[in-house]
Amino acid sequence: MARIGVFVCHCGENIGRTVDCARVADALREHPGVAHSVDYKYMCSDPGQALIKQAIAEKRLDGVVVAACSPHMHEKTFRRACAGADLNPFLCEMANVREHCSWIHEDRARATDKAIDLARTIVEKVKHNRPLQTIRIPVTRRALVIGGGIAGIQAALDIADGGAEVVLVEKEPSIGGHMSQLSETFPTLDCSQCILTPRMVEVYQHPRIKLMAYSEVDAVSGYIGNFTVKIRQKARAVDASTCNGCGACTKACIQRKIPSEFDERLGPRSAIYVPFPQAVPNTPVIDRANCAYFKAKAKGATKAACGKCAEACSRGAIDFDQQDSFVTEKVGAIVVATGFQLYRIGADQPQGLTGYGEYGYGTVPDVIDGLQFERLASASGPTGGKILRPSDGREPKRIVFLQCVGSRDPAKGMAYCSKICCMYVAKHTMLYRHKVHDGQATVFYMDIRAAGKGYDEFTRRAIEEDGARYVRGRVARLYRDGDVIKVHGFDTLSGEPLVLDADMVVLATAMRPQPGIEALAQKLSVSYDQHGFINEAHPKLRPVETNTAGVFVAGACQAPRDIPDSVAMASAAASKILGLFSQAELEREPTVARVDTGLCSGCFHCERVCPYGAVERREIRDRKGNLLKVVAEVNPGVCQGCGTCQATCPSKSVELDGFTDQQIWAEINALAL
Amino acid sequence: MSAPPSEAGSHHPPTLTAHLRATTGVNVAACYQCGKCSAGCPMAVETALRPHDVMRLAASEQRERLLAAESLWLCLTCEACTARCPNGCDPARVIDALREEAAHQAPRAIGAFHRSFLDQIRAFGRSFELGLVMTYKLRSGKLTQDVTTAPGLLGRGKLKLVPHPIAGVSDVRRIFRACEKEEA
Amino acid sequence: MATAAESLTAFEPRITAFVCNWCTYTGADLAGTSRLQMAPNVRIVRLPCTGRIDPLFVIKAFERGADGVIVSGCHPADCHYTAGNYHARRRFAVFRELLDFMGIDTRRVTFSWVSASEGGKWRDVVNETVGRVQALGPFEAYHELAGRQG
Amino acid sequence: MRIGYYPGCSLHATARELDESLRAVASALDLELQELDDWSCCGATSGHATNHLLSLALPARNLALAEAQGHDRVLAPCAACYNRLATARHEIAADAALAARVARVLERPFANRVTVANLVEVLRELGPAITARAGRSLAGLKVACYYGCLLVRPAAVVGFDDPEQPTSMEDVVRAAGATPVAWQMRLECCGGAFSLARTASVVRLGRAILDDARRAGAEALVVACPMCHSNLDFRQSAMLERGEKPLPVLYLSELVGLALGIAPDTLGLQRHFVDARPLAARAAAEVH
Ligand SMILES: Cc1cc2nc3c(=O)[nH]c(=O)nc-3n(C[C@H](O)[C@H](O)[C@H](O)COP(=O)(O)OP(=O)(O)OC[C@H]3O[C@@H](n4cnc5c(N)ncnc54)[C@H](O)[C@@H]3O)c2cc1C
Ligand SMILES: Cc1cc2nc3c(=O)[nH]c(=O)nc-3n(C[C@H](O)[C@H](O)[C@H](O)COP(=O)(O)OP(=O)(O)OC[C@H]3O[C@@H](n4cnc5c(N)ncnc54)[C@H](O)[C@@H]3O)c2cc1C
Ligand code: SF4
Ligand code: SF4
Ligand code: SF4
Ligand code: SF4
Ligand code: SF4
Ligand code: SF4
Ligand code: SF4
Ligand code: SF4
Repeated sequence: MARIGVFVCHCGENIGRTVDCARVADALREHPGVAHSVDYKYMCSDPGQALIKQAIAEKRLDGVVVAACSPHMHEKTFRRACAGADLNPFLCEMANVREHCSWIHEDRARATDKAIDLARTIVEKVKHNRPLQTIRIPVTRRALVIGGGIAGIQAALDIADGGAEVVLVEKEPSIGGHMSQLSETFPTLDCSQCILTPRMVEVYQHPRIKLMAYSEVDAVSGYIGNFTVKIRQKARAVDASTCNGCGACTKACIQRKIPSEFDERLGPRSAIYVPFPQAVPNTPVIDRANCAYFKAKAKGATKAACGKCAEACSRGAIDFDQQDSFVTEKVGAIVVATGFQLYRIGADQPQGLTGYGEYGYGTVPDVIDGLQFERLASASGPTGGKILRPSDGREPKRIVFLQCVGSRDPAKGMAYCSKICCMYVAKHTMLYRHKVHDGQATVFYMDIRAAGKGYDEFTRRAIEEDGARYVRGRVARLYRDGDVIKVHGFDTLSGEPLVLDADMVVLATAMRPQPGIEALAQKLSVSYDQHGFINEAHPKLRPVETNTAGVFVAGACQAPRDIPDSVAMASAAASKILGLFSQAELEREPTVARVDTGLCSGCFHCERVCPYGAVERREIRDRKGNLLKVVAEVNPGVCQGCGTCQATCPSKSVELDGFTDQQIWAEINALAL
Repeated sequence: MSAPPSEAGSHHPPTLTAHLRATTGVNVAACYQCGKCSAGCPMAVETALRPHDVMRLAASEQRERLLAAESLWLCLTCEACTARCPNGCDPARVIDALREEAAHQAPRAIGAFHRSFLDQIRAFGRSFELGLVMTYKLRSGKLTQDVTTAPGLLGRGKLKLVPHPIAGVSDVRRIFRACEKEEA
Repeated sequence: MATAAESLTAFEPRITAFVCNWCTYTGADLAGTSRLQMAPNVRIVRLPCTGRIDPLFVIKAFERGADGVIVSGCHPADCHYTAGNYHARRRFAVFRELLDFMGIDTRRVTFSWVSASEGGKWRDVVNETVGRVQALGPFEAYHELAGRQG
Repeated sequence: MRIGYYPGCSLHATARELDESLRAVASALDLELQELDDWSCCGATSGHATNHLLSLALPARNLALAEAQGHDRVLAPCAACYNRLATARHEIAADAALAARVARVLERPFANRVTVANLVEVLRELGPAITARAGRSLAGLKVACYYGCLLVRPAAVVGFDDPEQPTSMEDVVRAAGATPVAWQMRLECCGGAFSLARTASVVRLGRAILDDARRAGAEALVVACPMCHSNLDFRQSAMLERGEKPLPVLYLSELVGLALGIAPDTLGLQRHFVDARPLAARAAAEVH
């Protein structure tokens, strides 16, 4: 027979006014299995808690029910009190007779009846409670940062400066991300490279950061505090440890006209290249698709072709036979900072979209996108910072900017606002005016979204001081007409159709997540929205956490973001991680699922429904090593205790501690007493 | 206690917005007045109300003003507007629907043309161009213009002088009556 | 046995509510903190998530004499466990048909989404359910249900 | 290959040469055109502009006839008819309630099974056959392909080519051995619907089209729509107020016919207002 103690609280007048607490205590005293039942004015007060501890000791209680306020209020308090009296805290539960009873009813008799029902129900539940142990998980005090844009760089530096080790994985040959391509940055117009390069070098030199450029995450397993990550280091065909970055190879390369990705295809690079002069690491990489040696080899040539770079290298660093290699790292936390890509019309349109033939991108050479404009305006760009049109190298005197191309366009593009383009278009008009004094910038816009400190002032400056002409309306189509581009727009404020002649057109195309982000998100079991942006755990209160404990998100891979936002997120993620690392072990509620491997039939319905990927597969073998069956196993480090597996399991082989079937049946049965 | 708005609303005739949504599937409230439709409309230089104006007035329930507008009848149904609307708004379809509404109160040249044309089909099952030119001229009152070109057409074997009703003309007439009854 | 007329006037239905810990339970707490008065007929069974709710719980509640059942959790996009209530929704879509098949009037079961901030909505769900089940009268068929269950 | 043939009213009158040239080309390329028995007018823009149900029921009557006469595909060479038939097919397929209303007024069995093809689509499919049989007679002939609006819009209904940067007519022109020019007014409406009602608008729109084609170096305009043709050919004299050289306007089928060596009179070239015969003569001269 159980020996349960029931403690009915008056909460001063809060409960006592409507519920006859003495009658509740009396009724419960008669209930089978109840060894002790009392009422008291303030159960959570020190004397109240002492009453419970004393009763546990004196009456040898094996379960405690406190009929008082909501468990959200004081469950921790009373469980601690029980632990203080050497009763396993998970044998203590609360019946909510305040929020769910005394405060919402006036009829004293009926409220008292209900309070008795509620207390009995919980008594029945507690009869089936088992002692549970708080789960402790050791923490590996190392972090993995995926993506070396400004967000990844900031997160890596903050974590490393906080004393923990960091592995930074970047898929391109250099870190820096999009910020390294920008000319000057809003809202202050400071030079992007000038503020970014020192941070990149800091990453490179930091004793606690292991930089793995030209690498990708191959597989992830484990859980918060204990992830194991397999990283693929792609073969550069250059041995990074011998190369000293002299650049002789790139000068010697015979393939010199490959469109440079860094310069957004506006300038050339060689087949062996560093993306840009300030690249970190400054080790070249051979682009195999365009290298004469590798092309000949792929065609099956027996004699080695070219090899000019290897001849030029005095250190013998070129290694044509280098293969991809794999590294395994153990980390306790992960930051996803994979950033964005620009929506390239025609090139990577999402399925089923018919695109923007009307804007001539890809067919009219002087129609470019925002990043291409950045390269033109950048002092390190293909034109040395002169704004020149790609078609004939002439200085454009009239530039038309189109905002919201592919954004805010549910019919053909993305429904969302890309958030940064209003600002960078204003920036572009200013840079243009500063470089081409007699040039006229015209902007077609629908709304100017410049919410940020100094942001609206910035766009106003473009209009008021730098002469940008803002036309409210969208453009229907544009086309090349001899030397000029005809832009057919509409000024909705004056109500007139407008046909402008432009020398160049810049499209502010939508910001989209990186390609392949879905595959990475699946490896990490974090969720993403229909566009591929990583979902935060809560849009307001947990903006840098994901739904998977220990995985964080920063920068433009979560939503369109500018640099200040990306950096703020990165620092927030870093401080969350440092907080996590400040504990030697993580404590977790033991409300986790357990599989009875004897019963489990291996159908894996549970695996399918688990939102956290906590269900793993385990092989059961006989002593000879023959496979008997494969069963489910719940990883307690990952399980968050939702119980979906249990409700789904056809053979009732998985149980959620704290909410077992037995416990809940007992509650339901008690309601009918 | 006041009644919920949906109940109060149901006693009034449907709004123009609701009517358009029901008949065309277009939610005029989705139009954010970007003007992309009007920017590409070939008639925008001639019309007082451009497609985005039509959407705006519809969204603000200006039924009378819209139905009286000559601009409705100047739309070529070229669908350039619809093809490019970022919100899938289909102004061409909305204009069509408004024309249908306004049809009975539109004794204008273009309304006259459409009616002449349909009269031909009703009579013969197919259109018959000389008859079309004649009835249209009579209706619109423009008698001189174009009649001179008829000999040119005739000379090239392009105008038929005698109409030939198709065998199934009574079937076609029945369809006309049925549609008029259904839409009334 | 009470006559039908008597039981209609005196009838106080017994309602069992299965609610998730994070949204509806907390919403019901808020109703309490806001002192929103409501019918005293509902007894809450707290679960971590609607994903934990086995349809058999509902059958069991009826078998044990409940006249009505409420199932309530987080709004579809707000699940504390990100997807648990998505599974609950799918499960309960099938479950409705099962109830029909078993001869349980589906009007006796309320499915709703009540978030932690919707104290008022919780009161409405409670009052509406109690009113509806009151009108339906006591759930006599449960004896049969209990019999069938053995 | 066999296909149902819906000529539409214009092909029996103002667009006789489209009918004539298409029949000639079809027989040269072994395409059997089976004219629908008892077809009626599709209602054109007028049905569309005034009674929505009628604008679907009139085309649906013809689709139902095609079904009854055992076709699974119907060629509507007139772009306007094509657009009406394709739209009706699309709308009825998408909306069961509408389908029921249409069935009610039709009073005949109708399963909406027949697909609708246009002139360009069918000629593009025949492209390899055209190239195989075409001589070099059109080599060097520069033409501007004019799509107008009905062939490409609405994209969801017609959808056989890109709605903003189509290429199908150019493909046919190349298959026939002529050279398409790059120009900008390919998709601008010519105002066909107002040919009688609002001549001034038509002249304004047509002039812009002709000017652009001429600037791009075109010697002729190629069209696939009787309305475009009658507008740009019949009304062209009014569009040439500044003494520009007139531009012949050829149906795509006429151009293909010339490439296949079919006699100009068989193709109906004598019916044009802007004389196209000198072009034909040039082509003939090239052959010899
Ligand atoms: C035209 C233009 C102008 C702009 N101007 C300004 C401005 O003036 N001021 C301003 O504040 N903001 C500006 N921005 C916005 C700014 O570029 C972004 O806010 C910033 O780059 C976001 O940084 P990030 O690190 O999140 O992403 P990114 O810069 O995109 O960096 C992501 C990095 O992750 C890497 N990566 C991606 N996937 C993987 C993977 N699977 N594994 C490993 N690595 C991966 C990428 O290679 C990249 O290096 C502009 C943007 C554009 C398009
Ligand atoms: C009408 C309105 C509606 C809004 N709706 C939304 C919404 O729907 N969603 C949303 O995300 N945001 C919304 N917001 C914005 C939201 O309120 C703010 O973002 C948020 O409150 C900012 O939090 P805070 O802690 O920075 O500042 P506050 O909420 O202002 O808190 C600052 C605290 O500091 C205290 N304090 C001030 N000075 C001192 C001092 N010298 N010493 C000690 N204490 C001090 C104040 O008393 C106060 O308690 C809304 C704002 C408004 C005005
Ligand atoms: S335990 Fe809860 S109900 Fe009791 S006095 Fe404390 S707050 Fe009030
Ligand atoms: S030449 Fe050799 S050392 Fe110099 S950058 Fe190239 S690989 Fe490195
Ligand atoms: S092998 Fe030749 S082509 Fe290839 S990277 Fe070296 S120099 Fe360039
Ligand atoms: S930020 Fe401005 S330009 Fe960019 S999508 Fe939003 S409103 Fe359009
Ligand atoms: S659902 Fe149940 S039986 Fe199936 S694998 Fe999971 S625990 Fe085993
Ligand atoms: S309780 Fe929830 S989180 Fe834990 S294993 Fe089951 S389904 Fe996964
Ligand atoms: S294009 Fe569409 S959204 Fe823009 S004004 Fe026209 S109808 Fe409205
Ligand atoms: S359909 Fe009418 S409103 Fe739309 S673009 Fe054409 S003429 Fe203008």
